[in-house]
Amino acid sequence: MTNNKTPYAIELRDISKRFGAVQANKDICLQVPAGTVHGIIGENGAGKSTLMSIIYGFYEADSGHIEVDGQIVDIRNSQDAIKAGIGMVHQHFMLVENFTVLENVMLGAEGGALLQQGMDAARAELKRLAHEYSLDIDVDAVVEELPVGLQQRVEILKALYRGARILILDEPTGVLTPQEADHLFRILRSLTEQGVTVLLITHKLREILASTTNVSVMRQGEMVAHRETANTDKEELAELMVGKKVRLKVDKDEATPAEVFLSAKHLSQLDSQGVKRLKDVSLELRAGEILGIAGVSGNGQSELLNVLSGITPLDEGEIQFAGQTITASAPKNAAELRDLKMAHVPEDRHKMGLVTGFEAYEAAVLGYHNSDAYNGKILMNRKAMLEECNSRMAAWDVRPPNPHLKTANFSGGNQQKIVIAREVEQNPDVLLIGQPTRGVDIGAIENIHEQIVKLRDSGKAILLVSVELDEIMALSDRILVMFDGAVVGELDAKDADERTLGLMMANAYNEDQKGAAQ
Amino acid sequence: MSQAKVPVWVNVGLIPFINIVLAFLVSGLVFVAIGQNPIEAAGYLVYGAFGYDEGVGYTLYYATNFIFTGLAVSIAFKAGLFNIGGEGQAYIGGLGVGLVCLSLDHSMPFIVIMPLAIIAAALFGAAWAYVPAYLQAKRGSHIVITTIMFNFIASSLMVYLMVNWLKEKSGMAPNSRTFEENAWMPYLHNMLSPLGIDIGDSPLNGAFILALICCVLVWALIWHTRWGYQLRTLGTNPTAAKYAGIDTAKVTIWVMLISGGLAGFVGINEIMGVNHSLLLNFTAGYGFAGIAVSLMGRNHPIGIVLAAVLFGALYQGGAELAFEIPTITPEVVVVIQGLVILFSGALEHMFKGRIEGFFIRRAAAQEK
Amino acid sequence: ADKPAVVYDQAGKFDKSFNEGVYDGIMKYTKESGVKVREFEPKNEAQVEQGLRRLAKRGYSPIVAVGFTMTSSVQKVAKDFPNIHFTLIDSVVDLPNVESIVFKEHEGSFLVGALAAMKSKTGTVGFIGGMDIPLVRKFGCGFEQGVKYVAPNDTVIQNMTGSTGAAFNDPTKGSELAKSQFSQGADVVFAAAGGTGIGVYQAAADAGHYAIGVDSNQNHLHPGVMLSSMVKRVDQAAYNTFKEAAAGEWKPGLQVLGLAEDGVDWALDDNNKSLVSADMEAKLADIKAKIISGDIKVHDYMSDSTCNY
Amino acid sequence: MFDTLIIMLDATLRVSTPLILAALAGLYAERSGIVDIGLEGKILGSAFAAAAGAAVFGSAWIGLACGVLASIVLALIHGFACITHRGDHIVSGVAINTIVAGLTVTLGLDWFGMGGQTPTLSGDQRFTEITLPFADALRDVPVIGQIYSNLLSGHNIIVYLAFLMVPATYWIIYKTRFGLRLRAVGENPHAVDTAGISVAWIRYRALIVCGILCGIAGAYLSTAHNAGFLKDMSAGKGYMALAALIFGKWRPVPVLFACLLFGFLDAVAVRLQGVVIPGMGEVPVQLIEVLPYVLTVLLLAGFIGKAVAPKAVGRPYVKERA
Ligand SMILES: Nc1ncnc2c1ncn2[C@@H]1O[C@H](COP(=O)(O)OP(=O)(O)OP(=O)(O)O)[C@@H](O)[C@H]1O
Ligand SMILES: Nc1ncnc2c1ncn2[C@@H]1O[C@H](COP(=O)(O)OP(=O)(O)OP(=O)(O)O)[C@@H](O)[C@H]1O
Ligand SMILES: [Mg+2]
Ligand SMILES: [Mg+2]
Repeated sequence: MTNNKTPYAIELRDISKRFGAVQANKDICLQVPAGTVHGIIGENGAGKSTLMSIIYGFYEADSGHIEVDGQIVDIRNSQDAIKAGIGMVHQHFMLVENFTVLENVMLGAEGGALLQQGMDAARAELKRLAHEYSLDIDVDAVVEELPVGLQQRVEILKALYRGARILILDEPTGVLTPQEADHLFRILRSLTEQGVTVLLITHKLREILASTTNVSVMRQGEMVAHRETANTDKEELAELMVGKKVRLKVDKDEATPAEVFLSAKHLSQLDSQGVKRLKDVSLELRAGEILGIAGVSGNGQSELLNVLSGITPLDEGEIQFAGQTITASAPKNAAELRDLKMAHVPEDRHKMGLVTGFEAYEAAVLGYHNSDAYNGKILMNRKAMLEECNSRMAAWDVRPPNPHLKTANFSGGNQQKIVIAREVEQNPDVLLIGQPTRGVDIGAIENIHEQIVKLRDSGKAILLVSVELDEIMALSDRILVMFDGAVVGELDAKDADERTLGLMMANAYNEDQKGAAQ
Repeated sequence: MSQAKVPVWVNVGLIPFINIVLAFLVSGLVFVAIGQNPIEAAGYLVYGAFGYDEGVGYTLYYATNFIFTGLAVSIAFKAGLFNIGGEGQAYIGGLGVGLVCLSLDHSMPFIVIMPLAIIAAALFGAAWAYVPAYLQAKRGSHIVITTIMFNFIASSLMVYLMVNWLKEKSGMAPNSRTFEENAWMPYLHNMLSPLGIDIGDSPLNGAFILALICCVLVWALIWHTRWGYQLRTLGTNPTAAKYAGIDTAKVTIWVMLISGGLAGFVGINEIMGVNHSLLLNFTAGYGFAGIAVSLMGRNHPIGIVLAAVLFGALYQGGAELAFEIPTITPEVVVVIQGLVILFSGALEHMFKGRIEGFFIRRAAAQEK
Repeated sequence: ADKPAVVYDQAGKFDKSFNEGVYDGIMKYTKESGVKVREFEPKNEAQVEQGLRRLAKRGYSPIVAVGFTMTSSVQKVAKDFPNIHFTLIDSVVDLPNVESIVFKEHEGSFLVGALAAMKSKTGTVGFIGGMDIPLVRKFGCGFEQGVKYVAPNDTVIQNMTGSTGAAFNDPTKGSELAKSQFSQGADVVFAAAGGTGIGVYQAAADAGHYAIGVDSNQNHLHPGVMLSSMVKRVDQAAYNTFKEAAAGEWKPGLQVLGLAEDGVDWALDDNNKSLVSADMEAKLADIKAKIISGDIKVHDYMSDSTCNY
Repeated sequence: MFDTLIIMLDATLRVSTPLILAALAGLYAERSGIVDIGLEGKILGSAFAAAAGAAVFGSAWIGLACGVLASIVLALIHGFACITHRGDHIVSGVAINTIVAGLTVTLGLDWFGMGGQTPTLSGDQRFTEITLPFADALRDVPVIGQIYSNLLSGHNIIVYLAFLMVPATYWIIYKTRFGLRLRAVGENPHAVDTAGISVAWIRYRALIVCGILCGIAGAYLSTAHNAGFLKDMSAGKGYMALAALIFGKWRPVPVLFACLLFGFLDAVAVRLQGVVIPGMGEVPVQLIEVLPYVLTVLLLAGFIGKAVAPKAVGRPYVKERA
C-alpha cells in the first residue's frame, strides 16, 4: 500500500450503469490494494450490489472499465470475471438447493465433459481448502439440508475452488449471528493473509470498523467518500452515508403497560414440507407497550407474524384476542382478525403489503376492501375510496400526493407510508409491524419511529419484528429473542446490549453464562 | 417511475398494433410461399368478412364464439390462472344446452327453454372447470396441465354419450335428433326483419346479444365489485391476497366456475343457435382461439370484442378465400391465428423494451 | 348455362376413397365436355351449409353433395332454392329438386367376401370398418355373407375403427387393427374405412397378406397385395349427374344402384390379375349373376339393423 | 392367452415409441426450465416435413433429416420467444401448436395438392421392419423364443432407437457436464449464471436436443409407423407425452414406464372394442382412452404420489435482485 508502484488488486474507473430511469451507478472510481479487506457501505438502493454485480460480470456496465492487477480486463460475463480471479458470495445465495455440496462447487468448473473425472479432483481440492482455511464441510450433503451458515461456506468454497484472488461478499452477515459473523471475519483474515483481496458490503458499521482496512461510501449511485478505517468512526460514516447528521437514538418515555390485549400460548406451525417453523411460542402483548422480537432472519419471526395475523393457520396452541380464542380447529383468517381491530404492517411491502400494479387509492384499501365505507350495494364506491386516499396522503405527506399513480411508481419510503397509514388509520388495538424501516432512508425512518411510539403512547399494543438490532433496542420496551422457531430469551429493554442479544440469537447465551460462571 | 413516463396509448395501442402488424406481415410471407398474392388474398378476405350483409353476419357469428372463449380465458387470467380448458368446457356446456333442448322442446315454449338452456350451458361449463379449479385451489395441481387433460376427457366423454345414449337411432352420424323450432335461438335476421331492418341470412343469432351482455357484466365484475378487487389482487399478488384475508381458494374456484360458464355459452351459439342438434366436435378449436383473443384484447372486454371480431373476420374471410381460390385451405387462417398468438403473446416483450425506452428517453429529453 | 358444382364432405377430396371417387368422375366429365366443375371443401359444419347456399345463390346447378353428413344441410338449402338442382350421394332427401343416389354396398361386399374366402388359406378373414355406423355395418354384413356362402366354416373377424368421423381417417389405428387380425390368423382383410384403409393395406403389404380396397379401385396402391377392391361407382354417379344435367335430363327422386345397375362391383385389372385365378373369376361371375337374378338374396343390414340372414 | 399378450405388448412397443421420444424431448426442455407444450406441434411439423422429404427425395433417411430439421426450427422459435424475449412458455407453445396445425395442411396442399396429405410412401421412403438375427430360427422355442422373435424382433430402427435413448438420456442427465448444468439451470438459473455459464445457451441446447427427439418422433409417425402424412396425425401424442413426463416425475426410467403404460392402454383400447367382459358388459373404449389423462390428473392432485417439477420451470430468467 505504501509502495504506489504496486498495482492495485482491483481498480474501477468511471463505471456507470442505468436501469431504465434509475441511475444505479454513476462514474464510480475505486482502488483496492491487494491483500486488504475493503468495506463498501451505503443506504439501501445506493447501488452497492449493482457495482459488485458489474465487477462480477453479472451486469455489464454502460461505460467505464475495470483493471485487475494493473491490467485492463474486459468483463462481459461471470465467466470472464472468474477467469480474472474474481469470486463473489451473493446477498442471496446462488446455490442449487437439491444438489450436493460437491455438485454445487463443481458447477461451471467440472474439469471435463464427463463428471466422474472432475469429481475426484474436486474432492481432493476441497479437502485441501477445508484444511487450509478451516472451512470444514461434508461434501456429499445436500445443500437444502444445511444451515445457512454452512450454505454460506459452500459459497465461499465455490469461489476459492475457482481460484479467486479477489473475493466479493455482499451483505454476508445479514443471516448470521454476531458470533457467526466473527467466525466469518476470522476466515476472511486468514484469506487476506494468503494474499486474497476482499470486498465487503455491509450495513453494519461495527463490522466495518472491526474488520476492514479501507472503506468507501456510496450514496444514490455515486461514490462519495473513501476513508482509511483507522481514521474514521461510526458517526462520520453514518453522516457520509445519509448526507446529513443523523440521530441514532429515538426519544421516548417510559412505557406504562396496561391490560393484556393479545396472548399466545404454545404456538406451533409446520411448513408445507412438514418442517416445524414455530416451536411452542408463548407471549403476551399489553396495551401501551412495544414488544420487540429480535433474531437472525429466518428464525421464525415471519411465521410468528403470519400466524398472529391469520395469514397462515396455526397447527398447535391458542391465541386469545379481543375475547376470542383462536386455535387450529377454530381458526380466524386475516380478514376476521382485522374486523377485531388487529392491524398488520407486513415485513415485505412489495410481496405482501401492496399490489404494485394497483393505483394508490386501490392499494390503500387492501384488506379493508370489504368495509362498508368503500362499498355500495353491488359496486364499489370509488368516490369514497379516492376521498379517503387524498386526505391520508395529505396527512402522511406521501409524495407525490396522486391517488391515481401506480403503487410501483412510488419510492420505497412513500410506499411504506401508504402501508403504515392504511393500517394505523383504522385505529387498531394491536399493531403487528415487521421491518418497519427496511429499505427506507434515514429521514423517513425517524418519522416512522415517531409514529410507532405515538401509537404506543395512545395505549395501543405493538409487536415489532426487526432484524436490525439497533432498531429493536431503540424502540422496544421489552424484547423477546427467537432462535430456530422458538423464543429463547426475554429481556427488559434496559438490560439489552448487543452482545447479550447476539448470544441469545445464536442460542449460545446459557452456555456462555455457564462458561463465565466456571 | 419508468412506467409513468410511457404514455398509456403506447402500451394499450401502439405495441399491440405493432405485434399484430408483424403477425400479418409474416402471414403475408406464408401466402407468398404458397404462390398467392397476399394483397389479393387480403382483398378476398376483407370482402368476404365485411363486403356484404351475409358476410358480416357470418363474421359476427364466429365472433360470438370468440367473445365467449376470450372472456373465459381473460377472467381466469385476471386471477392469475391460465385456463387452457375452454375447449372442453365449451363442449360440455353444449352438452348441457343439448340436454335441455332435447328434453323440453316437446313440452315447453321457447321463453322457458331459453333461460334454462343458458343456465345449463353455464352450469355444465362451470362443472367441467370445477375439478381443475378445485385441485388447483386445494392441492396445487397445475391448472394448465389439468385443464388440458380435461379437454381430452371431455372429448371422450362426449363420444361415449353421443354414440351410446344421445344418437338419433335412425341416423348414421352420432348426432342427436334436430330440436323442435321452439328450442332454436332465433336468428338475428329473423328478429330484425319485423322492424324493417334487413340483414342477410346468416347463422348470427341471439347468442350474440348474450355475448355482449356478458362483456358488460364481466367488465363491471372485474373492475367495480369487491369480488373483482379480490380477483385482481389474487392475480397480481397472491401473497398480498393472503395478507388481505382473501380466501384465495374460494376466489380461484369461483373465477374458474365463471370462466367455465362463459366458455359453456359457446354451446348456446352453436347448439341452440346454429346446429339445432347435439353433435360431436362443434367446438372446432374456439376454446383454444380464446387464448389468442384474450391476449390480443389485452384481457379487457372492449379489446376482446375487437379481437373477436378480427378473428371472426379471419374465419369468415378465410372461408371466402378458400371458396374463391380452391388451392387455399381455410387452415391458412389457423396459421394467422397462431402467428397472432406468437407475436402478441409469446413475443410481446420483443419491442416493448425498445419502444418504452424511446419514450422514456424522449420524456427525459423534454424535461431538460 | 351449364354450371355444375360439387361440395365434398369434410374428409376432403383426396381421401383415396369415397370423395376421391367423385373427384375422378368430375375429372372425366371435365375432360370430355371441357366444362369446369366448381368444387368446394368445407372445413366445419357451418361451412357446409354456407357453401351450398353460396353456390346456389350464384346459380350453380346441379350441385352434387357428397356423403351422408350433408343430409340436413341439403334439406335446408334445397328448400330455400327450389330452382336449383341438388344431387345427394349416399343419403336421401325427399324434395322435388333433389336427386338422391344410394348404393347396394352389401351386394358388392358379398362378392369380395366370396373372393376373400376363396383366397384365404387359413380359413380366417378380417373386416375393418371405419366409423361404427349402420352404413359401414352394411359392408361388413354383406362381406360376411359372401365369405360364408363360399366357406360356411370360415371365421370372419370384424373390427370397427371408432365411433366418430375421425375413424375414417386414422391409418395408424387401421394398421394396428390389421396387425391384430393377422396375428389372429387372418390372411385377407377387407377395409371399408376411408383413409383408415391406407394403414390397413400398408400393414398387409408389410406382413405379406392380402387386402381388399373399397369405394374407388384401390388395386394400384399395392400391386400384388390388393386382392381386389369393392368399387362403389360414385365416380359414375357424379359423371352421370353432370352429363344428364347438361343434356337437360336431370331428374329428382331416389336412385338405388346395385350390381345390376353397375353401381357396385369388384375390380379386376392388371394390378391384381395375377392374384385371381380364372377359376375364381368364373365363380365370381356366377355369383354376380345369381345376385342380379335374385337367386342369391343378400341381406341389407340397414333394412332391420341386424345381420341375421 | 400368452400369444395375445405378446401381440398386445408388440403393439405397445410400436405405439409407445413416439411417446417415449417426445417425453424424453420434453424431459430435456423441462429439466432446463422450459415448459414445452409445443411437443405436439413439433411432432406434427416433423411428421409433415419427414413425409414430404421422403416423398420428394425418395429416402426415409432424408425424410428423417427434414423432420428433425423442421422440429429444431420450431424448438428454436420457442427458445427465441421464451429464452431471448422472456415470453410466456405456455403461450409460445400454444402458438407453435396452432401455427403448425395450419401450416402443414396449407403447405401440403400447395406442394402435393392432395388435400394437405403427402403422397403415400413406399419402399425406401419408409423405415421398414428389421428382423433381429436368428429371430426366424428361434420362433418356435417356447416363451423365450417367442418373446425374442415376435416381440423384440421385427420393429423398425426408430423403435430400437427410442428405447436406446432412455439409458442414453439417463447417462447424459446424471453423468455428464451438460447434464449437471442442465439440471442446475432448471432448478436455479441464477446459480448457473453466477457460475459463469450462459443460462441462455444451455437452454437453447436443451431445446435443440428436444427438437431432435421430437423430430424423430414425428418422422416415426409418418415414415415408419404410417406411410405418409395426414392432417393432425399427431392426434394429441405431444400432450400425452407431457402427461407421461409428469407421470414419470421428470426422470428418464420412470418416464419410460409411463409411456409404456400409456402405450399399453392404447393397444388394449384398440382391441377391446366391442369385447364383452363377463359381468361388466361391453367396456366403453372411451373409458380406456381416457385413463392416461385421468391418471395424470390424479397424480397431480397428489392422490398417487407427488409430482415435483424442476423448481425454475416455466419462469423466464431475468437478471434481477432475487
Ligand atoms: N435489475 C434491476 N433493474 C432495475 N433496477 C435495478 C435493478 N437492480 C437494481 N436496481 C435499482 O438500482 C438501484 C441500486 O440498487 P442496488 O441493489 O445496487 O442497491 P444496494 O446498494 O445494493 O441496496 P441494498 O442495500 O438494498 O442491497 C436501486 O434503485 C434499485 O432499485
Ligand atoms: N427493480 C426496479 N425496477 C424498476 N424500477 C425500480 C426498481 N427498483 C426501484 N425502482 C424505482 O426506483 C425508484 C427509487 O426507488 P428506491 O426504493 O431506491 O427509492 P428511494 O430513493 O430510496 O426513496 P425513499 O427515500 O422514499 O426510500 C422508485 O421510483 C422505484 O419505483
Ligand atoms: Mg444490495
Ligand atoms: Mg429507498
